[in-house]
Amino acid sequence: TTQENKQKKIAVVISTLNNPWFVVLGESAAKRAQELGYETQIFDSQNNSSKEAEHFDNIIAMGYDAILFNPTDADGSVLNVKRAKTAGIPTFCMDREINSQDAAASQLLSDSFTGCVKLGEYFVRQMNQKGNYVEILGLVGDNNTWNRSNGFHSVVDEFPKLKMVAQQSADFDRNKAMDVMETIMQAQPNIDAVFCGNDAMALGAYQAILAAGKADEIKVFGFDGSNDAIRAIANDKIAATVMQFPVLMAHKSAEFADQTIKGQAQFSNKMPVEVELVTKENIEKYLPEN
Amino acid sequence: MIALVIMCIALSLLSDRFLSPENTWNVMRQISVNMVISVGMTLVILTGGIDLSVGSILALAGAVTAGMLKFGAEFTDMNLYIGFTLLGALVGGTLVGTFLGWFNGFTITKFKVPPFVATLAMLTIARGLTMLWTGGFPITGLGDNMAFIGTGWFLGIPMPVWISAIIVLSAVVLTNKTKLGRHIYAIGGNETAAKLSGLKIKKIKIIVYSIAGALAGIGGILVTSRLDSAQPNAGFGFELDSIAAVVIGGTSLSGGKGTIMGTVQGALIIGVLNNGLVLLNVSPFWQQVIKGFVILLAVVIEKFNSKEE
Amino acid sequence: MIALVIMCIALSLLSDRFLSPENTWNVMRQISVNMVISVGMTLVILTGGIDLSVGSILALAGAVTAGMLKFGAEFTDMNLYIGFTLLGALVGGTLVGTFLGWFNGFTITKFKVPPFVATLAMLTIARGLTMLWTGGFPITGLGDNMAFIGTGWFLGIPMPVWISAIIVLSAVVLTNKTKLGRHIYAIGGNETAAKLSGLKIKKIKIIVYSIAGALAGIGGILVTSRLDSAQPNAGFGFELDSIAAVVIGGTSLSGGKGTIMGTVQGALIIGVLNNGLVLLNVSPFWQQVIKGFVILLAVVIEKFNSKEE
Amino acid sequence: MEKQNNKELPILEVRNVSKNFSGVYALQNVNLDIYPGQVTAIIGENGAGKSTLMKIVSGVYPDYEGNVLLNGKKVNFKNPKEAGEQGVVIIHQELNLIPYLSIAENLFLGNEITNRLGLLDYPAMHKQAKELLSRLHLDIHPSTPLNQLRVGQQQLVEIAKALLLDSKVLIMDEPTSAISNHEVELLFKIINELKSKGVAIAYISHKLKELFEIADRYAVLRDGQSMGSGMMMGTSQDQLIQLMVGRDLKNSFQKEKTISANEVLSVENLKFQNPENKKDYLVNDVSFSLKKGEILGICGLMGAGRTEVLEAIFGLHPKYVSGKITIDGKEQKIRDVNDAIAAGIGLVPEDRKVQGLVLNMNVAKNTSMASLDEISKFNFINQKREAKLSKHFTEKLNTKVSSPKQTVEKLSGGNQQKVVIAKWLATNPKVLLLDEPTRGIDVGAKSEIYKLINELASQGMGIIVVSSELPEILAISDNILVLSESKLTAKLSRGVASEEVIMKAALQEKE
Ligand SMILES: Nc1ncnc2c1ncn2[C@@H]1O[C@H](COP(=O)(O)OP(=O)(O)OP(=O)(O)O)[C@@H](O)[C@H]1O
Ligand SMILES: Nc1ncnc2c1ncn2[C@@H]1O[C@H](COP(=O)(O)OP(=O)(O)OP(=O)(O)O)[C@@H](O)[C@H]1O
Ligand SMILES: [Mg+2]
Ligand SMILES: [Mg+2]
Repeated sequence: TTQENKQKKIAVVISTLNNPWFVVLGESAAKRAQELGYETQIFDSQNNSSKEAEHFDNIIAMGYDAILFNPTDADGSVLNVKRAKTAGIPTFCMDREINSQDAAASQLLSDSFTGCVKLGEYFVRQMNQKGNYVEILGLVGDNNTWNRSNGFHSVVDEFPKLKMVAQQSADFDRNKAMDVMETIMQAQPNIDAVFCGNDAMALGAYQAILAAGKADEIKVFGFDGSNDAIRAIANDKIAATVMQFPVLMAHKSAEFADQTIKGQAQFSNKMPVEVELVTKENIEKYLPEN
Repeated sequence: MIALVIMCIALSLLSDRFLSPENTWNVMRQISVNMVISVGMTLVILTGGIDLSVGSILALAGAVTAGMLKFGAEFTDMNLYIGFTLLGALVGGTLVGTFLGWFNGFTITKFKVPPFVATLAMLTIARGLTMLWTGGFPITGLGDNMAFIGTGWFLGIPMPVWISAIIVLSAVVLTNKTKLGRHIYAIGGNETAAKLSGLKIKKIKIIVYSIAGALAGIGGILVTSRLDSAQPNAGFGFELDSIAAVVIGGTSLSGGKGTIMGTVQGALIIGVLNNGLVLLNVSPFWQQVIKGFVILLAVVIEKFNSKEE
Repeated sequence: MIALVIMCIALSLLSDRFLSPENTWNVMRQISVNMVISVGMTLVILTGGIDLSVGSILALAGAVTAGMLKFGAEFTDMNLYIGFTLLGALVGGTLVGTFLGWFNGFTITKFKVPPFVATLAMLTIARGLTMLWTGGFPITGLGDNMAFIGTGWFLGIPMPVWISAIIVLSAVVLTNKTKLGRHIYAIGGNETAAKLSGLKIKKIKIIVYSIAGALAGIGGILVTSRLDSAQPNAGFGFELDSIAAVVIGGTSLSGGKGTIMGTVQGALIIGVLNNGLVLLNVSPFWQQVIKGFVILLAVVIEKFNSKEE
Repeated sequence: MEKQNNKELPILEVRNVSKNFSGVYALQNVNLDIYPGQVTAIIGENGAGKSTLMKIVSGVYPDYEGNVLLNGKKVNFKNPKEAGEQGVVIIHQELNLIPYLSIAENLFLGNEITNRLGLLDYPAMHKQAKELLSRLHLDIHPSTPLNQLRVGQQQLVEIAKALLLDSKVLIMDEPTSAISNHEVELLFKIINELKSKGVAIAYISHKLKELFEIADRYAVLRDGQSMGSGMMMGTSQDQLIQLMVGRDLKNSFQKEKTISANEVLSVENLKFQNPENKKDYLVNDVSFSLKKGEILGICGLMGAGRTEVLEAIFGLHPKYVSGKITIDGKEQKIRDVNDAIAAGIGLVPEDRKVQGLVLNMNVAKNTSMASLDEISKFNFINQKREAKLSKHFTEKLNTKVSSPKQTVEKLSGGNQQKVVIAKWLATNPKVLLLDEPTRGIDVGAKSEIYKLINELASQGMGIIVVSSELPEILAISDNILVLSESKLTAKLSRGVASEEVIMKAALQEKE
């Protein structure tokens, strides 16, 4: 069978390689597929649905056997997956879902909304249900931004004494988050916490808070579970993040693809992968040493 | 021309897939959006201007089209109306593009704002309007009729290729065979002289920016239709791709010199290159490095070649 | 000037925080990177060129600096060496920027590639190299000495402000008082006449692009130091911000006309605007729309004002 | 018949016209009459307001005070097109053509011929264009891009463009500034044809000799005011000059004999290969020598290769040039402009705006451009020395500038030319090459430039002057070279040279 597999190819399509989290996702998927004996290629959609559509066209023309797919958009990517399916190529979604029940062979999803619900609950507890906070959004045209924001607000908005004093966007970018946070702190002298749509922004915001000498006053909350953020939690720099499991999702998806190609598929179509809240309390579990 | 030919030969030697019919249609379809936008960009650059707002206008026009389709569909259940609704939405999207293009031309000619600044402002404005219109969420599920525009085939040729080909041909006729076309070259070549020859500089510029806006609008419809979804951040960075196609195609950024067919070649060079790097399974990081060098090389080859003539 | 003043007055009426010393330092610090890059961009544009690669060069230089620091730190535990390592890393990052800028100048003058294409190719190349160097991951934890450059204070003024101020002043002297500066204006004003007067066009252009590269490198060091982390996607889109500062500052894209102080104003307008919109907690959707219109307005006001004189 | 009747009534009348540019009056209460079937010469010094007046008449400047009457009726053209439609057509002083469009497209710009589909009818336009060009003896296909033509040819196209329109009033603003005698004669033939058809012509030129040949009437402007008008017949050159400049000008280019025996420049077997056609030579085996204090004139028809001789010596085309150049007895390898400057050569180029000046820079900066090394230390420019340098030369050359900080854009042509000359004098050259140094310059400034050339020669500089104006060359040169079709066809000394001898040599290779 190894002989057969040698000629088979798996494509890994990632929404963007401009963010380390997705680099991990893509590279883990490719690595696992290689271990299983496939030729692989990584495609970078550069956060652009049209680019992604081009990749699918190319992949179909090049006759790949399966696609490990991290979509740019739940709706905008559906047609791509359907086209691949028509061409007989199964698609396995990783981390982000597509809004279609049957188009993809499987969807291993990291549920941003639920993750942020958990984070929101922790946030409320940490804040003792009161105080002023700031929200820093990711790209406003990205639906992950809103999934996270909505999950967070679904909890936090229940508590009237928790007041959002500013809501600004920093495009998932560390540098922009720092600038934005610096400025918000000028307008709002009393801030108790900041919730950021990803870890890069959380670390940028922390950098601004640190420079303003308010590291002890303002709690920072992120999302993603990046290495930098884990270390920052261990060092008491940020309060919490939500761990998604890119490696797990990538490996599982690659294995599903392998099973499907070999005609022995045994998995359900859509599966959420638990996301976990990472805080000071359970940080030990996530530190690289362990 | 020669650079493109060399590239194609090299790629067909390196990959037997490259010249396959599927892949050829692929490349053609992939560059169609950039082609449509770049036709407008060529006209703008020929007048000595520049348009940075095409990507944002594309996004807004796509979102408006999608919004109208969904909105329109709420009014009617009858099949009869659906066709009308589609047409209305397409016209609506294109008109939005045209209007924003017109606004670019207006600020540039009326208030003498440099085109770079005026269209940079529009880049921001149109993106913001797209976000406001969509609330940051994609507009999805636009129906098969809409999808046909971007994904259908007609007489064995993909629809987007038809559309871009028709636009390219019209633009070739426009630039070579019509008064407006000659006037565009004249303005870019020597604005003072053009004015002294009685040309209506302002009017012509406004028309050109409106055309560029309209074509960005059509590009938006194509993108939306292909994805069956209007993405709020669609078209991000398209302005650079488009200007690149124009400039690689030999059009001078200072205006007055260049051709639509040059731009077609420029768009093809970029498209073939993107396609080839993927076909050859070059890793994404290396792709960028190689892409840069190949573009440099292509331009140098063209330079030397055109000098020989 | 007048547009900037109006903006500041309006903002100080709308927000009592705006004119506070902290916020003032904030704005100054936030624009420092754009300022540093835009000084180089001004020189390039004065010669009639353009540099699209500054953002990518910034990223690569930052990554190289960070990489050297971490790599260097592995060699030594002694405090003595750390200082040396830092200096080495800073020089290394700046040299990388200078080299890439030199390469821009080289392709532009030697192979006559249009600046737009040459630096667009470099935009892609340098970004690819950054990805390759970092593997797509940030390089973090660079130590307090490094952090001081971007976040420290000296004599009551933030370090980045010192650095950008020194660079701006040097550039003012360069453009007004030196031969090189004069030659830059002459080339942009009339390249033929400059050539016929014996100016070494190629050499001067190469120097200018190298300076732009070096400054982008310094910008990269600043960004990296401020974040205590080199991000592979740092500097994305900075070229547009920087060109915008130059053009809003009144420098003509066709070269030969403009000043460093104009660019400083342009960068201030953009910086103050960004700051003001966040201070007023304008919704991110509306921010872009408002930003676009304010920039248009600012340029129109400046136009009218300078006409009056 | 009607034309005959109108002959004594002006077709175009300018009544008390004034025009100011941001507060400064360029014209004040100017009056002018243009008669059908006659050529009216508009004369005046640089900056007198001639072009401004013509631009008002032809609709370029719609805002002015006073009245313009066409056929006795008041008109106020909003743009050149409207003026053209009513028969008032202008050939502009500055070339107003589009570099990348073809000759035909330039000719028909704004008046394109279209077919039934509304598309451009190229065959028809080319046919008309060809007829027109052949009238001007310009044997170039109408589809040739304009930027492949030389300045002189472009000027002919500009003339053709005006002839294309059915004009009643034709304004020619220095139509002959870039063309040589041969083409001027052609133009005069055409003007005479137009005259006989009853077209009224306003003709501006700084070449007074021309005016006596072609003009019937004159009108003089000085400092934006009408100084008088009348019939050419019976008016002398001195009277006109008196009206223009308000004083007498002595034709003082009587050269003192100061040529030394020492050779400053020798050129042997100079060849300049055509970059576009390796078998063709733009300069074919030219040899000559120049002594200290000598003024050497170079004549030839348009396209004879005069400019190329100067450019080849100045190191502008090192890849295509061969030959031996010796300065002060030392052979020089001149590979670029810097080598030429170092060897002591300066070149005042043909087109001062395109090649000579950075227009948006000020007088001082343009003056010091080629000699910055001398006034800088460690790369820093000594601005005091720069100001002194510029002051020295504005005084020496009598350049009219309001201050050294004035941008050269705003100077009159003659003063601009003086700035270019000053730039080269500042490098202390041993040999100064001047290409058409008096193009478009008024009589006053011209005689000052001649005086200057003389002075420089008498100080020991070797000077080469290329000019299309034979009287000028004859008056100032010690020796004259004649080029024809890239070859040297005559070396004449002052005593022998005359217009006839030169023209014969200039046409030699053609026959
Ligand atoms: N657009 C303008 N703006 C400001 N001043 C102008 C403008 N055009 C001309 N002038 C000024 O008006 C005066 C008349 O200029 P004009 O060009 O009419 O002179 P001219 O007689 O044609 O000179 P020449 O013989 O050099 O062509 C000059 O002082 C000139 O500097
Ligand atoms: N850039 C060029 N490339 C190729 N050929 C040229 C170029 N410029 C001029 N020529 C050719 O060289 C010859 C000499 O032209 P040029 O105009 O320099 O002569 P000239 O005697 O100086 O005439 P002018 O009176 O216009 O100054 C002509 O045959 C012309 O066609
Ligand atoms: Mg004039
Ligand atoms: Mg010549």
